[in-house]
Amino acid sequence: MNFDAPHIDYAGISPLIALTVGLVVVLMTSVFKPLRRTAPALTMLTLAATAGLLIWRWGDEQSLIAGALRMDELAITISLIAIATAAFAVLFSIREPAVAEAGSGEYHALLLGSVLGMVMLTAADNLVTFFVALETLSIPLYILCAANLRREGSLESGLKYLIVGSLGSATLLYGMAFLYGGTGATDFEGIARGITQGGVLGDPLILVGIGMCAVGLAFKTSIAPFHQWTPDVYQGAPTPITSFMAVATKAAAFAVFLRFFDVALGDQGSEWQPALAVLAAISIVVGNLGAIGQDSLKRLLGYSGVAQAGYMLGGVVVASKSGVSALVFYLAAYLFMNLAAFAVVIARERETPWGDDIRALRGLGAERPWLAWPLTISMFALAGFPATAGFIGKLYLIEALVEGDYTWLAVFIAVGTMISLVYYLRVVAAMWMRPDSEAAAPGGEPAIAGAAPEADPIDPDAGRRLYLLAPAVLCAAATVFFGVIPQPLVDFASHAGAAIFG
Amino acid sequence: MNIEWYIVLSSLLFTIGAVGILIRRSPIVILLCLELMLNAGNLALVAFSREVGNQQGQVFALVVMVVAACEVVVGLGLLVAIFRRKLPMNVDDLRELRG
Amino acid sequence: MSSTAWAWLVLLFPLLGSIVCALSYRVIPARAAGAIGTAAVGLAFLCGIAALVNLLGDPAETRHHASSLWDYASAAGLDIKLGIYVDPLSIFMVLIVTGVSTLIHLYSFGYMGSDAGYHRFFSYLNFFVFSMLLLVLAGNFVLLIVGWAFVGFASYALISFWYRRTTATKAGMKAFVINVVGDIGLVLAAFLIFQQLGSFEYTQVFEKAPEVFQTNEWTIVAICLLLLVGAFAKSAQLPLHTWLPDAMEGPTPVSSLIHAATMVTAGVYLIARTHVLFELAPTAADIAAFTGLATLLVAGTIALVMTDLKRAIAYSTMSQIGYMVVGVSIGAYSAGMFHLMTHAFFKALLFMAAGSIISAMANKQNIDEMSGFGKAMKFTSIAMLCGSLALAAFPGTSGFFSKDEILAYATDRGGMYLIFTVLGYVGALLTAIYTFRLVFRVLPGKPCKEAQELIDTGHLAHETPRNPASGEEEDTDVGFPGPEHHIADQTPSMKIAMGVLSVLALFAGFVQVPGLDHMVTSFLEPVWEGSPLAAIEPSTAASWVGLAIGAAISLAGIGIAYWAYVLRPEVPGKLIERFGWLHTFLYNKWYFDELIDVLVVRPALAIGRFANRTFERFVVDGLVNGTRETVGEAGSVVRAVQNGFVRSYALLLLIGFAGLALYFLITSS
Amino acid sequence: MINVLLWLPLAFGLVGLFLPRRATGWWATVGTIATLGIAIGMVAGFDTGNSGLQYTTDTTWISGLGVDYSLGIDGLNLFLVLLTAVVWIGGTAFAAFRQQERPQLFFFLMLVAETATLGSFLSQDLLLFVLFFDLMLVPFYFLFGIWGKDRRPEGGPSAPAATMKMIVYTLIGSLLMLVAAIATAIISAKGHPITFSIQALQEQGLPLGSQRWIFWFFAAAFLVKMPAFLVHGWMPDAYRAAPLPVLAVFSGVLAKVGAYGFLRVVLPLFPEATVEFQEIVLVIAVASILYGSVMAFTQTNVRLIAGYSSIAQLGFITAGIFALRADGSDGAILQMVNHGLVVAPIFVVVALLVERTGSEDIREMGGLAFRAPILAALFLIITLATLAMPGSANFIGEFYILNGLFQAKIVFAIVAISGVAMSAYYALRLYQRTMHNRKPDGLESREIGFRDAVVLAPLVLCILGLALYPQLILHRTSPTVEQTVARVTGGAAPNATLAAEGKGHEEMVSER
Repeated sequence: MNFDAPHIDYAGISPLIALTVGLVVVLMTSVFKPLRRTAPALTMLTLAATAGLLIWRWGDEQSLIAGALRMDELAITISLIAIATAAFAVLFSIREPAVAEAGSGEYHALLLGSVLGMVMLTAADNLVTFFVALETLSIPLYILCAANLRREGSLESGLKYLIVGSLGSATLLYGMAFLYGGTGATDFEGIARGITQGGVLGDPLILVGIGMCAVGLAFKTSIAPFHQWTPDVYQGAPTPITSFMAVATKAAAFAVFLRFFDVALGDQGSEWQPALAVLAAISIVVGNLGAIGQDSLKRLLGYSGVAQAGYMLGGVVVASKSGVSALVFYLAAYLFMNLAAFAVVIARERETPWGDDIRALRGLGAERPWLAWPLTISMFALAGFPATAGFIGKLYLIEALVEGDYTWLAVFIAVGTMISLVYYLRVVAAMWMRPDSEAAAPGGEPAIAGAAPEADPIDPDAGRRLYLLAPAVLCAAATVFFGVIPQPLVDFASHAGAAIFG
Repeated sequence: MNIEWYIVLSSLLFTIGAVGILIRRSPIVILLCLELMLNAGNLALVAFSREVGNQQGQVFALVVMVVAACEVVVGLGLLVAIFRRKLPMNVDDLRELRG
Repeated sequence: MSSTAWAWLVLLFPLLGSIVCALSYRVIPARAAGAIGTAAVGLAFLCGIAALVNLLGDPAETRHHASSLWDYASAAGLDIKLGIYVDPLSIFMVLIVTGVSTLIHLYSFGYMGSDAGYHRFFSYLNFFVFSMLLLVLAGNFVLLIVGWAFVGFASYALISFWYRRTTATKAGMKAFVINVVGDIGLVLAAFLIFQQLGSFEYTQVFEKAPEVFQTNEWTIVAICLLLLVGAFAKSAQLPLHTWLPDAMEGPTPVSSLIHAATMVTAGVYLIARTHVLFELAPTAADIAAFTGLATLLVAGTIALVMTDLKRAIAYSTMSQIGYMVVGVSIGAYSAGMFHLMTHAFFKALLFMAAGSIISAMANKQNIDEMSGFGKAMKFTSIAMLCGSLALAAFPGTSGFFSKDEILAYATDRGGMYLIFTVLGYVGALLTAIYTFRLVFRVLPGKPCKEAQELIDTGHLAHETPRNPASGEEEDTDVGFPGPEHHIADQTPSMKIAMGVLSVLALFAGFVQVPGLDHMVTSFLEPVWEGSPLAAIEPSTAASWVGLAIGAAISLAGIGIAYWAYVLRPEVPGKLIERFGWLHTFLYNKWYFDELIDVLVVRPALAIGRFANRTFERFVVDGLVNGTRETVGEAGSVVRAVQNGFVRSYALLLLIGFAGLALYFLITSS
Repeated sequence: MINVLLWLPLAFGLVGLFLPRRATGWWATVGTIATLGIAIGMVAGFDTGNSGLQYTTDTTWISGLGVDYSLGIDGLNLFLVLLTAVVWIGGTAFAAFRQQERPQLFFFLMLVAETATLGSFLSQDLLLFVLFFDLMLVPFYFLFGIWGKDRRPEGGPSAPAATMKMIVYTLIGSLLMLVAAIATAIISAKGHPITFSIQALQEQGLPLGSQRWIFWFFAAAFLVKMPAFLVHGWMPDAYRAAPLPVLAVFSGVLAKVGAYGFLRVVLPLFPEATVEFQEIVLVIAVASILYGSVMAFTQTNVRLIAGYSSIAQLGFITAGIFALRADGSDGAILQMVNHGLVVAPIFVVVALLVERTGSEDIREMGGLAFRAPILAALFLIITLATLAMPGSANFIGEFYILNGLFQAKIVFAIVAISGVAMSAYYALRLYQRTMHNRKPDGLESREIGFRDAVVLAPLVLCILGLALYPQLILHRTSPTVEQTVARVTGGAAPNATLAAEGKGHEEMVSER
């Protein structure tokens, strides 16, 4: 049988290549002692290069390697978001005990590996690449979560993530198999074709397949009821990794979510839209309820992540240009809001014996306004207060939802936001206002989760170090800036929308 | 021979794997079950590729095997680390993170 | 200058006086403030006369002018100007008000001499005069309401003038709230008038009313009844009268000016002013008349047993206003206004005398403790006598002519209205009795302790002042009752004021003697032009018959009083034993306060308590806390599901998948 | 011009952040005065009799979403803007005279609040309105929470808890309002490019079906903000927690934004729904009047007396608006200004009383007038204005409101008017119990200080001025109001005979 190798457009996949090379180089540094310290710098370099290449590829969208990948604006925008997150994660990782544990080279290499998976995932246009990319994304994260070997929580979170995650991927794979069986194709266009010919109604195989794929994706984007790993893993993992997962994983997973449902299953909207809408509603409710009364900030942010994922899923549900744009905009805003928060959490985690417990924030407003304001802003933004990117994001999403006749979901978002105020404002209150009765006076044993007895040394002025302060302030500033002048971000997002819905 | 049988078998495997994860406490066994589920997927893929008549399924299956291998490696690595920390080899005792 | 211009000046002076007295606090000496206040009102009086002269200059049929300064609140079809309306009626009132006020200011100038709140007092008093003048000069219903409420406030401020007296502040509150009820009546009336006639201006309203309404149509009746609510609240007619006796908590000049001479007669003025409407609603008019009648009898009976000097006089005021209300309601407009005038004179005088005596008693007001002031305070006694004679309608005195004119009219109108004549005379008998009861209790006989001291040393009694109502010791911080007292016999300014009024009380009646002259009637004539009722004119003969009966009754009453309180002083005690139940019933003022307390006050407070203790806590907060708890509960459920068992996570994941798959399969097939 | 007005306070606030502690208060006061200057300038330059928008500015803000940055002034908001400027001076100056912890932050937040409030009055773009409406809460969240009074000693909530209650409660409304606003724009766009401009939406119109639910989403936001009966649950705690200078501006101005929202948004955009739900809203309004009054004369905490009284007052205002007659709405606007002008000084006075008596309970006050006659006099004037004494502008406001209500829905008017009597009682009660009666032993009364007098006197002068010439407001307001109302009642000119019978009017309205 004759075999013709597919034409490979190296310019197209240059970002992937850059990442791969960088990954290898960074890994090598751990071999040669003198180079150990260069790992973070090299990582940043790689990320910068990739970002540059991605921006270079901006505009000429095309499918690469026989339709395995599709480097369009959607892919590029979301990849950029993921890379930015990674860059911040690298900054956060400086002086992170977990790095020492795992070895700087390995740690950063794994980080890059995960990024590689994400970039691939955003561009995945084929079940195979989809699956491979997803695993490339996840497997390094399993390790990174457990990176802080000295801490039980870290290991536990790693194992939990591994088990549930693999279960998720297994389900996804099985679903893919069914889809393939039902349509005889693995590339999205092919699947779309196959379904439209066969008609989705007839074939339970395809339906179950869709269901399973939905589960797999919902799992990665931590949509309830597939969210339960989120709080545990967020809390257990080293905080820089948590911040990375919180934003980047979500972004990448949503990218493929969009591609898979809006492209491959676009014509069957009426079939799956209600289902996803219900999922969105559930996770809005569950996420917001779960976050109430959490003392661990990372856990709180985890639950809030679930709720936010619910909001974002709305963008997928409506399957429209404005839906995609809204989602991408929200992801970008989410990047700023969340990372500002995490930067402060990390700082306090290293400064106080309280770890990521909310008590670590007491009196921050009076003593350390430069830490307090970013966290305050990010909390208000996450709660969707005006004059923050969060407000515009919600506005954008709700507008898309109402346009798509999903007003009831919009109302759900509103209701969810109300509930969310309870815990977001509790954080703000802890920083600015006299301690309330339930957050009793300092004393008592340090929080278990954040810093266990065997935990990391305290660095009293971590919060003054530029690599934490700058990101915090920068992200907060961006949050406000894009809340007041959102136009640039809106344009950025609308490109992504155009990529899928011409 | 008819495709249905393959599907039935693979779904059996999948179910066994899933049930295994639900009822067994030992992380190692759970890893095995995960493998089982992935292989269920593989079986389905290969079977379908025969039925559909293109090779994509088989290629997919090969890829999956690699991925599965990676997963197991990571999993076992974690178990070793846990063992080193003298933590219980029982997923039910790993519930410091909850609530 | 036109009469309206003068009228504006009439308004201006008291207002200025009030402001100056208020601001000059701590700047100019007290006496100066008093002088300014008195002068301001005096000027107002002069301007009033000027306006009168101007008005008389016009031909009778054009003796009404409207004038307005600026658009007060005109939008959306409501057209409310800051306008006044000058006609004989308003000028008549202006003259009475300013005239009596001037004298009372003069009196207060002396009486309040030692009070720390001197500036405040005169500022309030001037403000009252301004308000009262605004009320009578107002050119539309809105401005009328403004003046109406202003006098209400002034009365409140002066009743609770000695504001450390809890009884005084309570009384003030009572007066104010009841008067607000009256205001509401007026406001609603105004709305209804606007709805029907589309204007608030007197001129237009009175013009259009006859065209728009047929007689006794429900709207016009409603309007009149609402107006009556206002009138009765202000003029202390049943059942809105309970504030007036309590209002005696205020300084005596206040009682004399506001709660006898001027403000309380505003209701009478209102009915006269809107007689056009009332003639279209005879039902309402009759209701008014009968209420007046009831009031005059009820008040008369109560006055018989009151032992508090001022309160007794207050009840007699109520009863006299009853006469006026009857008068203006049955159509004896001029007679009613005439009685209003004479009453202003002799009642103001009586209060002044009472104030003088109370000062001598070191603020004790109980007549049981008084006696023998006839010797002690000659001038005061004479004044009191003049006032009493007039009040008791002693032949020849002012009260004699004015009261009987009303009754004569009633007789002449005949039919049902004879009731008013008959019961009116009964009331007259009561009046004579209770008036001279006071006289005979206070003036003759063996001088009481205070009187004796006065005779011997010429000094007034000085004991620690106590609140006559509650008996608690007075807080002299706010000047009450001042370091020393002032009595007419020793204070020229008071003397002058009382002297003038005594003369008026005795002889003012001669301006209108049946058959001889009728100044008041002829002056007010133009106001009632075109009114059939005003046209009714009892014949001179009839009037004289009435006068004769009146004279007889008055003399009889005085006689009875003399017999009961001088010849046979034990009789009253006997009667009280004999008719104890009646006495208690009257002594408790027919239990009106208790009635209102049960019907209005308690329910309101009960509702308040319910709202506060129950509703707010369980419903309103329940709404909030309930939601909060539900959310909290749900949150703990979520956290409970998050139990840390990785296998349960896996289970939930698979369940979720099952659900999803099920959904797809169901919807598709 | 209008932009300066809007952003000037914020600018001053930002600068103030970097000034030394002592200077910030004065700086902030200067800022508010400057703002007032501009506002006065605008009132002076306002073209009376023109019912349309003036001083407009309109530029695209977010093109993709159809949101514009468009501001403008007309009869509806002209004097509310002025009120905001005036009241804020009072609050800021009063605070500046006193020691604050972290003054920079305090005054920064005060000025942010002013900008946000002005924004919600000025914005002519529905979404911009919603944005500012929510933004207003943020500074007050901090002001109440940080500088608030902790009530736990007396069994109440802590300041943060009370504040949280308020924020969540009020945001419930505003978030639903956000959804409703977007729905309005999209539904009425009918596929055309979306716009949030209130004028444009007005012309596009909305099907009654969607009007129904959108109306209630908006109503929820506004009623909670006022607050109205049954949704006032946040008020008592928040009012007891709030620092008094802040409470003065909060209760003086923010409550009005809700009522203003009805006039600016609900009546023009959802006319049919407005007519349909007129009675329901009136019931709520009248209930607020009665309930607020009853509560006001049973309370003993001076803050709460004022708080509940403003529930009653806002009830009047709402009733006036939903009389759906020009006179009612005219009165409503006048009354908004009046109430702002009386309630703000009341809280200033309350602050002074608390300083003198060390208590907030009227049972522990009394007899203050003797040593503080000037304070007493000022307070007396304020009290009389509060109880809508005829002759005060408040009376004219209520007179117009009730007249409108009387001609439109006579029954409601008669019930509502009983609130007037009650207001007389609770207002005088507050005055008497504090200023009059026996002075409790050991209570030290003293005259109002010069600085506080400087704060209080101008406000009282405003009250007196308006009392003499309410026409000042009515004259400029009525053209716009008549236009707005006419749009609801279908151009029926407001005059007396229009509602010869309350019932006839009802039918005439419900036809549309």
